Amino acid sequence: MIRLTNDPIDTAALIDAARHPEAGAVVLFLGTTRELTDGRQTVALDYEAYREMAERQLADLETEARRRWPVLECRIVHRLGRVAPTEASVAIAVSTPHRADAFAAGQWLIDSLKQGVPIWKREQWADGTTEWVHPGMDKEGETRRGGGGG
Amino acid sequence: MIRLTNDPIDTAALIDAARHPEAGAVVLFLGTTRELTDGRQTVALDYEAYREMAERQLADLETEARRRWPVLECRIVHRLGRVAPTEASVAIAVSTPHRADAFAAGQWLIDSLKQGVPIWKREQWADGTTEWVHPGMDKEGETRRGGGGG
Amino acid sequence: MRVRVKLFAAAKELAGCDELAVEMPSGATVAELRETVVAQYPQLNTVVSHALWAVDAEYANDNMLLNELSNIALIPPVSGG
Amino acid sequence: MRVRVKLFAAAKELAGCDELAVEMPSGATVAELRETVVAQYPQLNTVVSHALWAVDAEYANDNMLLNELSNIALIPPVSGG
Repeated sequence: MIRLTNDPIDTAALIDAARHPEAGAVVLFLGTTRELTDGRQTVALDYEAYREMAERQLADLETEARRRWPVLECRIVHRLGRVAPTEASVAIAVSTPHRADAFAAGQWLIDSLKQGVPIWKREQWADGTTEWVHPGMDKEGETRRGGGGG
Repeated sequence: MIRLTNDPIDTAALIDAARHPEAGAVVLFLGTTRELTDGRQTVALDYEAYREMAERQLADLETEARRRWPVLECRIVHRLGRVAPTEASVAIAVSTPHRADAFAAGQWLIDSLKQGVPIWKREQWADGTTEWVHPGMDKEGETRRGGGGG
Repeated sequence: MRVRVKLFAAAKELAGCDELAVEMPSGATVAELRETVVAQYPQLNTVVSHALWAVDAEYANDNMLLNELSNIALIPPVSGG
Repeated sequence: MRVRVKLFAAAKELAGCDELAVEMPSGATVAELRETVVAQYPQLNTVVSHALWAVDAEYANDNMLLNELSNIALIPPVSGG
């Protein structure tokens, strides 16, 4: 089951949903907002998605994970809108009969999500600047709020 | 931080304890009691530990994980006594700046725990028999409760 | 024909709107649309050169044919997670 | 000297107690203790042959020397997790 949401992710509910009588392992991955990255301070991250396509791609990832590993339960939830430091922007919960598969499926899901699902984050730095994060691209997307154009 | 406990594991509290301002990733692993293994039904697992040694070994594993990976927070909790199906017998929560390290540290911790920490489980099968689990050993440890000695 | 292109993230910010309307010869491809967009919106040059295209909510390759009903989106490098 | 050996899991069940008291010559090793235990408690033969030993809460090798204060445990194959 996949979901995009503007609300904080209820990790306890996700874990409960991943429990299964045939499961020997549950792996939960949380991507959490770093407050400090290389000494620079983040106030929050803002997430935006191409919603229709992101939902389709996430569902495809779940299908592919179930094809590759004996997945019993699978939950993928991604936050949209503003996410504060230490809060989870993404949560993936997977249960399998044995643990190696749960780790492999969980890691593959988050790696694949970060590679191809049309979701973007914007850094809100403590110095008042904001910056869309586009890996591999120059920082033309950066705009300065406080101290004048740059 | 490591802990042996007779109480159900509070996974939400573990996740909260693993959050950290510099963490970009939290990985939580739960080992859950399988109700069905190859079609055989488990009523519960009973866990026993050589407590003094198990605590020392778990603390050593945490130290070693922190040496190998940039671990920000680490929690290892193992249940003792009776654990019902779908409940967690062990929980490991690890946070790191980047996700690959959280997966690697979490997987190494549970693999190492299962290899060397002096904790044992006894299967309570639905047919009334019980069986200490000692990987690689013949089943001399098995005792039959219902239908007379075996 | 007139096609619409959804914009996101830095592309939306640089264009100042969340959708472009672009006139194209009918039967144009994704590659031709890209050239037209860059010519008409030079401020999108860098982001377009790093972006992928989606048609009807799937990634599309350069020679996919477009029509007026195509649901087109410019997908800058993603950063979810 | 008299040493005490903690038992767990199947070993405890097979012996019917959670600790053995074994008379050994002083300065005996882990290997010598193992032989004595198997001779005196034949029902522990299989589990001892698969088990490790711990002295003072650390895994011990065969030629570790024991004394009366040694905190000894028989560690059958573990199955935590």
